[in-house]
This record gives sequence, structure tokens and C-alpha cells, in this order.
Amino acid sequence: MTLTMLLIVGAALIGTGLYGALSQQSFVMLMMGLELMLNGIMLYAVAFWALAGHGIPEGQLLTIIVMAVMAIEMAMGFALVVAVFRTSQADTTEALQDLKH
Amino acid sequence: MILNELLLPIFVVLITLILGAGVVDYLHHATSALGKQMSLRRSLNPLAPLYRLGLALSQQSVITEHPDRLNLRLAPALYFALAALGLAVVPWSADFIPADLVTGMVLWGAVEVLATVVIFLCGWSANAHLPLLGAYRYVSLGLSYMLVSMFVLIGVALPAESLQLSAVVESQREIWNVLRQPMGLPLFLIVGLGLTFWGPLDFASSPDLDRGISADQSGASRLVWQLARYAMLVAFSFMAATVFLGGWLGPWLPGPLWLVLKATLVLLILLWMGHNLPVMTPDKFISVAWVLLLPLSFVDLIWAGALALW
Amino acid sequence: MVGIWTDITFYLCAAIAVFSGWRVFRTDSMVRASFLLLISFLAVGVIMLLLAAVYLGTALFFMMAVEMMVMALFMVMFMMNPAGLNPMNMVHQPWVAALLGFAVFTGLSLVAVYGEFPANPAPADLDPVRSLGRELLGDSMLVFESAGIALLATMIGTVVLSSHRGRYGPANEGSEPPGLDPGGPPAKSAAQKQQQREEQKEQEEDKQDHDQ
Amino acid sequence: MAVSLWQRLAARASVPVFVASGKDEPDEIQDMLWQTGRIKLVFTPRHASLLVVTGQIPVEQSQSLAIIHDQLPHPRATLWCGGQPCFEFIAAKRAPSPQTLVASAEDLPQRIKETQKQLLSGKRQSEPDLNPDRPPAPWQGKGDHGQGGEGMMGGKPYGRPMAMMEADLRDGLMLDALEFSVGPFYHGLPAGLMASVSLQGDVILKWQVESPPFPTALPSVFVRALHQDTPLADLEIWRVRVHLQRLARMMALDGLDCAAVRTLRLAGPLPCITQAGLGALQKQVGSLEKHLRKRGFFALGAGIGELDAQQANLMGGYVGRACGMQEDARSTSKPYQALGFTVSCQDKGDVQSRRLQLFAEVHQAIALAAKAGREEVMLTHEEIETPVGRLTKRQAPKDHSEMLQSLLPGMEWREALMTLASLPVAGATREGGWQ
Repeated sequence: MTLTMLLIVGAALIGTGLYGALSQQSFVMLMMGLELMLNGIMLYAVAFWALAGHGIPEGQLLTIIVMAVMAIEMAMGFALVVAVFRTSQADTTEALQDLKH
Repeated sequence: MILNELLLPIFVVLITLILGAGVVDYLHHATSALGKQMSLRRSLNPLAPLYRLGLALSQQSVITEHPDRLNLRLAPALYFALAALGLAVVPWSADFIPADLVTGMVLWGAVEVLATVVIFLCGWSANAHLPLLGAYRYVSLGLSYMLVSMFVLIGVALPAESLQLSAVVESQREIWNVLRQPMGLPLFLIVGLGLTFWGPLDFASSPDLDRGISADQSGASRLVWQLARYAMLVAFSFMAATVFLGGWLGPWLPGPLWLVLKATLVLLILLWMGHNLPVMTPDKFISVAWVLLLPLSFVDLIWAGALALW
Repeated sequence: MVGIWTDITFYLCAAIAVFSGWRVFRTDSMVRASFLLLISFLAVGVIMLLLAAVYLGTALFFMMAVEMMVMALFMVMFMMNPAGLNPMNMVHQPWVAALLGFAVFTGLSLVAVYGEFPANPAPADLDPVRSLGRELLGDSMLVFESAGIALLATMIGTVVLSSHRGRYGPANEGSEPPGLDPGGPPAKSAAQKQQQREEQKEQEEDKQDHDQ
Repeated sequence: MAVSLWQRLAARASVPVFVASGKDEPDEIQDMLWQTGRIKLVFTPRHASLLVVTGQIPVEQSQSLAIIHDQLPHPRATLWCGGQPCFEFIAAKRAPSPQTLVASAEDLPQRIKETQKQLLSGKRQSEPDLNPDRPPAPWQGKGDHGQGGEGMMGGKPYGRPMAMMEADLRDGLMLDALEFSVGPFYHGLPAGLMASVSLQGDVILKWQVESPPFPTALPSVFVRALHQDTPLADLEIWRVRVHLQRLARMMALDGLDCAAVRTLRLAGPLPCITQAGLGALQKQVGSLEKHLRKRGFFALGAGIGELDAQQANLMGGYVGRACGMQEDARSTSKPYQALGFTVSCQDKGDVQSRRLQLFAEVHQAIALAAKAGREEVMLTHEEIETPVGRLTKRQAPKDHSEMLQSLLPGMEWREALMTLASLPVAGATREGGWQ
């Protein structure tokens, strides 16, 4: 378990997440892609903290903040989905043509 | 070395859960039969759990139409594994702790939440409407008492100044948490009822849903699910005894024995509630959980914090 | 001895994390997708435990379990394919997305392999939980508390956004469902269909009466 | 195959039994089995090893019964009590299974235990499926991705229509609705009631009655009182009995099994109760009520299933009185007036007040029975207040299942079942049919 290996795993998670976020039509699946990317980022933060940062506490703090961001992202995401769904019954990105203009 | 550090803890946890599940089954049916004023000899027969085991194993295990087979098979095993995980962090004495994790309390919190996921999976994967309804109902209500559990557990960690369960037990050497934080144990027991969907909080397999998530289980598959549920009751009782009743601490008797006695006490309270309290209606429970239980758990936490500062 | 087991666990968890992360976008069922994502998170949590980030690892377990549970619930409430019984494929620009994803992976991996990072591991006697706690309620209290405030603001915003009544009346007033095909007639709800059927039936009955 | 250790152990366990009640058969048998040791009534056929059919199953329900039969796990058997077996014409071409007819209800527990022993020891073959074991629609789609139809919503993939959104009754958000049908042997509903239900989460959007519940048989004593002198005490004791049985069913629905069995134990031997026994009964019912009050049995029903005046008027009987209507056929009859009968009422009309009303009427009826028994009061009247509504020479209490269609939507599933259990939905029939 070296830093390089950890970073490659994190990179794989971020890459997969990006693929999901870009390719999925449904809002919720899109958010899953974002979450997966954040997952990779957390792995990055912890890996650097443990193996390159001499265990400074700010490294862990960063991970906590990422977790909070995830919670916020999901809560706001779902609130928006509900709001959009109420007004236009859309649950896929394609159905939201109005936002283009 | 490997024997002592790896095999013994696993052995102890599994044996406790399986024997404990048998004891739960026995006590459950015996108290129910006594409540129904059935014949005394038959209801107290110590071999009755074995008969029920035999019956379950000689019945066919039915499969619903086109289920999600993997999850259907996996869910009971995972529920049991979660119970084992929860029990593993419970200290049996000063020097025998199957898994002495620094963040034992957080792990228990994770067990509670993951149990929700597993229970949902069990109902969802059957691909039948009654189990599905039970699963949804359970999840939508379960999330409302998870918060209570967190606050209560943080309150317990405060006097110990640690998230480690051995430290929590040590902190109760002078006075047990059940006295120090009088609201903690009742609130935690409610969480336990929800975690094992037992008695008044039996939303997942309530009578009005024809036993909900268990409605389409039979034979061996139902047996495994029952076993896992009883095991979770056992794990919860041990946890409650550890964090509120002083765990293995106690005079005269050896530590592990004290722990088992206290856990049995908690178990009996849970079983009594199961037989004597009606199943709450979901609507009422939501109001109670958010309007009453959650503020109470705040008060409990503030109380614990004030005591810790003082 | 211990090192080998750590390595084996790490590679196992890494494989699980990436594989289930990929399967998230390959399954028909939204519920399965969210639980696959949960598995990916759990595997990363175990890796964090291996890295001695004890609190973060266990906290990730329960944080993500709640989050994915909520996600699964939402999925089933909204999505047309709740139980994953019907195969479906709802993607756009899959190839571009796959290419970009792969490019990002390659780029980051190259950085990981060829980049120079200080080899400065955490000291063995570090108590990560305690140090994290001191940091959260000591030097970085402001950061921590602002995260708390942000969460509070989120809670309020969420309630406002998702509630039925907005500031100017019902949130869905005058709304119309989107077309089934682009530009096509809107999808009707079952209730509307029922109403339509009944109206038709009445009309037919009227007609029959008329004929007689 | 040799009998395994498990089967030998299983033979000593309680026998799990699923009861399907048919026509003309009060739930007496079910209540009796409930109190019998070594027999365990279960709620779903999957948990049972014996199917007990009580009363006659109408031809149109026999297919539903066959489905229930096939849901029982092997080894399984069917016992018929009080009715003719109705599987022959379904299974005519398949291997005939031994039909076990039980002549009298007293024999039933014994026969159940024997049959289970035979099944487990291999002396009796497990009954084969009545319906072919294949999915109702092919599990394969035809669209681009196998989704069944063309476009996202087209077709009926795998025999299941795509879930359609419906507006939530409470806040108007469009959500998926789940449609299915329940009955006629669902234990939470009156026997025979079949409904197609549309649920959104737990909330009932639509309740369509497909077939009304089987009429319940009125105890003959009420019918007799229309024509000839009948001891008033008998009438009141039967009223206590029917009310207690109804209450027991409500308790079981709330998960209070122990209290339910206690209640049935009180109700069971009532017809041959003595004067001295009535005093003890009064006390036991009082302590039962106190026990339930402490556990929150009454408070649980508060605000659930409220009927408006019109609905309550239609239902009549104790339901009307729980709604505050001073209507009781007993108040117009001389013997009752002589005993000092006054109509007791509740004011809210929800499940709580119906539960309270039932208990109040039980107490009242015991007191009346005691007094009437001492004075040996006889009664003939053209209007009799039965436990389920008003009975005249021309009219029996009617079936009210139509009302459910407007009453239940908007309630949560649990609340709906509590409401159903507290209402006498099924019409009444005299034993042997109503003219």
C-alpha cells in the first residue's frame, strides 16, 4: 500500500465518477457520479495526510469538510429535483430545455 | 498468539449471538405463552426452540416470482454480520475485548444505520408488495430515530472523554450512566426497538401488513432472518448494558457474568415491551419521534455536557 | 506478517471500490445503483481504517449509509423504473463521457506515478482521533463551525425549496408535464387519464341515448 | 426417505395454521384455534403448514383459495371444516389430493395435530400445486433494451405496466403509485372482502371494492327474539360475546396478542355463564379495560377513521352511538325501559370512541344481563338491536362495504385497517340464509 497505489485508486474513482456524471440522464444518477468523484477526493486527502503530510490534523479536517460538502450537495440536489419535478415533472436533464436559454 | 487474538474473539462473538438467539426465542415464546395463560408445562419447555428449529428446517423455502436473488440471500447474512460487528466492540472484562476499536461508539452508530439498509434490502428484493411496503415504511420511520441514537451515544461518550467502549465502561466505575443520565437508557431502548423492529416499533413486519418483510419468507430462509433479528436483539442488549449499566463492572461475580446478567435484564425489558405495548401507527410515531424524542435527546445531551463540565 | 494482510486487504478493498463504483452506472435499478455506490464508499472507509484514519473511516460508514438510504428512497419515489424490473438505458454522450473519464484517470495516474511527493508518513504514536478532535474544536474551530452553519442553511433551503407552497402560492401552479417525445403531447397522469376515460364514456352514453 | 432428526423435532412443535374463512361461518373456529395450545395461527400462508378452510367457499373465490393453497410451503395439507372442498374442478386433471373433511369444530384441533404428524412422518403426501407454476406474463421484453414496449412508457414489460405517477393527496407532488389487490382471505379484512387498492407510500389513493365481504351469521338468539319470548339476559350475553370478539380482533391487529387471547378466553364460554359468573366477568372486563388503557390501546385510535354524521347514521348500531347518536332499538322496548336502560354515547366518532363505546356497551350489557337474569325478564320485539346493527322482521343489518370507497382514501394503510376492524362492514345473515 504505497502512496502511488492509493492515488491511482483515487484517480480511478474520480474518472468513473466523471464518466457517470457526464453520461447519465437522470438527475439522481448524475449526483451519484458527483458523489463518486468526491469519494476519490476523500481518499486522496486521507492518503496524503497519512503518507505525505506527517499526520497533520488539517488533513483530516479537509476530509470532514468534504463529507459536509457531500451532505450539502445531496440535500440541495434533492430539494432542487423535487422543486423541478413539481413545476415540470422532469427527472432527466433532457427534459429541462428551458434552462438552456 | 493467533488463537488468542483472532480466533477466540470470533468464537466468543458467534457463540454468544447464536446461543443468545436461542435464548431470545425461548424467552419470547415463553413470555408470550404465559401472557396468553397457556399450559405452564408446555410454555416453559426448554426444548421448544429446538422444535421450532426442526419445523423451520423441514419446511420448503419458497421463492417469490423473479426476486433479486443475490440481495434476498445476502440480506439476512448481512444483518447477522452487523449484529456480530456491533457485539465485537463490547468489552467483556478489562482485558478481553474482541475488537478494541478507538471509535467503538461510532462503529455502533454505523451498525445501526447499515441495519436500516439491510432491512430495506430484505423487503425490497422479494419483489412482492407487502414486503416492499414494510421496507419503505421502516426506512422512512427509521431515519427519524437514528438522530436520537447519535445524541444519546454522544452523551455517554462525554463523561468517558473517549469514543472507546472500554473507556466508557471505566467511566462508570463510580456511578452508572443509567443514573448519571436518567433519560439516556429509555431513549436508547426506543432506538433498540426500532433497530430490531420489535414490539411497538415493529413497522417492518407489523401485523397489518401480514408480517411485512417476512410475509413471503418460509422455511430455512425465514429461519435465517429470524436468527439474525434475534442476534441483533442480543447485540443491542449487550451494547445497552455496556454503555448504561456499567458493562462488566460489578462486585463478587466475574466480569463477563455481570455483563451477561445485565444484558439479559435489558433483553427482558425489550421482550416485555414487545408483548404489552401496541404497535404505534406510523403517523403518530413520526410526530412523537420529532416532537418529543428528538428534543428529549437534546436535553439529555445538554445534561450530560453540563455534568461533564461541572 | 501484518504488512502482508494489510496489503491484501488494501488491494481487495481498492478493487471492490472501483468495481462497484463502475457498476453503479451499469445497473438497471436505481436502488441497486445507490447501494453499489454505498459499497464503494464502505470499501474506501476500510482503506481509511488501514491508513489509521480511524474516526474518518467509521464516520464514513454511517454518513454514507444514511445518505444512500435517502437516495434509494428518492429514487423509488420518482423514477419510472423503481425495482429495476425493466431493463433500461438512460445515457447521453456515453462515448465522450467515457473518453473524458479515462483521460482524467490517465492524467491523475501519471501525476501519481511521476509526481514527487514527500515521503513523510504520520508518526506511529499519533492518536488520530484525539488530534482531529483538538483541531476541530481548537485552531480550526471557525472552519468547522462554518461547515455547521452551511449545513443549517442547507436544511432551511431544502425545506423551502421542496415544500408545496412557495412564497407566491402553490409551487406547481400552471405547470404541465413534459412531452413523451420531444415536442410531443404531454404525459398524462393516471388520474387525468381516468377522468378522460370517464368523459369519453359519458359522451358515448349520451350518444347512445340520442340514437335511441 | 427416512424421517430426519429435524422432522422428528418438528413433530413436537406448535402447528402453524392459516385459516381461510368462507361463507356462513362466524369466526368462532378461528377464535377457538387461537386459544388452543400447540396450534399457532399465522397471518400469511407462507408461514403455515396447514390450510384450514372454514365454511363454504363460493365458486368465484375458489381460484383465490387455490392461490393461497399454492403459497403454503411443502409439506402442506388442507383441512375442510363446515363446508365442501372446492378444489376438485381446478385440480380435476392433476393428481387428486386426499381431501380431509372435519365434521365438527371440536375435532379440529385433534385432526390438525394428527395431519401435521402424518405430513412430517411421510405417511401423508404433501399436496401438489393446483395452479401451474409459471409467471403470469413472460419475463422478457421486446424494446431496444428489453424494456418491453416502444418508447419509455410503452408496453407492459414483463406483464407489469410501468408505474404511473399520481398526485399525492397531501401535498400534490406527483409520485409513483403502487396498485395491487387484497383479499378475500387477507386476515386484516373481513372474510370475503376483495378490493383493488392503489397506494402511494402508505397512503391509500383508491379503494375499489371488487367483492363484498361474506355476510356474517347472526347468533340465532337475536332472530328468535323477533318472533317469540326470549330471555333478555341471553340477548345481552351474546352481545357481550360478539363485542369482545370484535375487540380481540382489533387487539391482534395492534400486536397485542396476549390481551387478544385473554379477551377471547372471556368471550368463549359466555353462552353458558351463570349468574355468579357475571359478577366475576364484570371485574375481569374492568381489569382488561384498565390494562388496555394503560398500554395506550384506546389513545392509539384517536383521530383515526372519523365518520361524518351521514355515514354514522347509515351504519347505525354502536358505530352511530360512538358518533354521538342517541339511537338504540332497546330504548323503545318496554322490558329494557323497566330495567332502567339508558343509551350511552361517545362524541367523536373515531376509532378511539368506537373502542370505548364497545367496552362501555360490554359493561352495560353485563349489568343488564345480571339484572334481567335475576328478574327473569322475557322479550319479544319487532325491532332488535343486534351487536352489528338494527334487525327487524323485514330487514337484516346491511352490507356497508361500498362506503369504504369514499371513507378509506387518504388514510394510511394501518389506519385504514384499524378503521375496518372497528366497523361492522359485513352484512348479517341468519344461520341458514336470510329470507
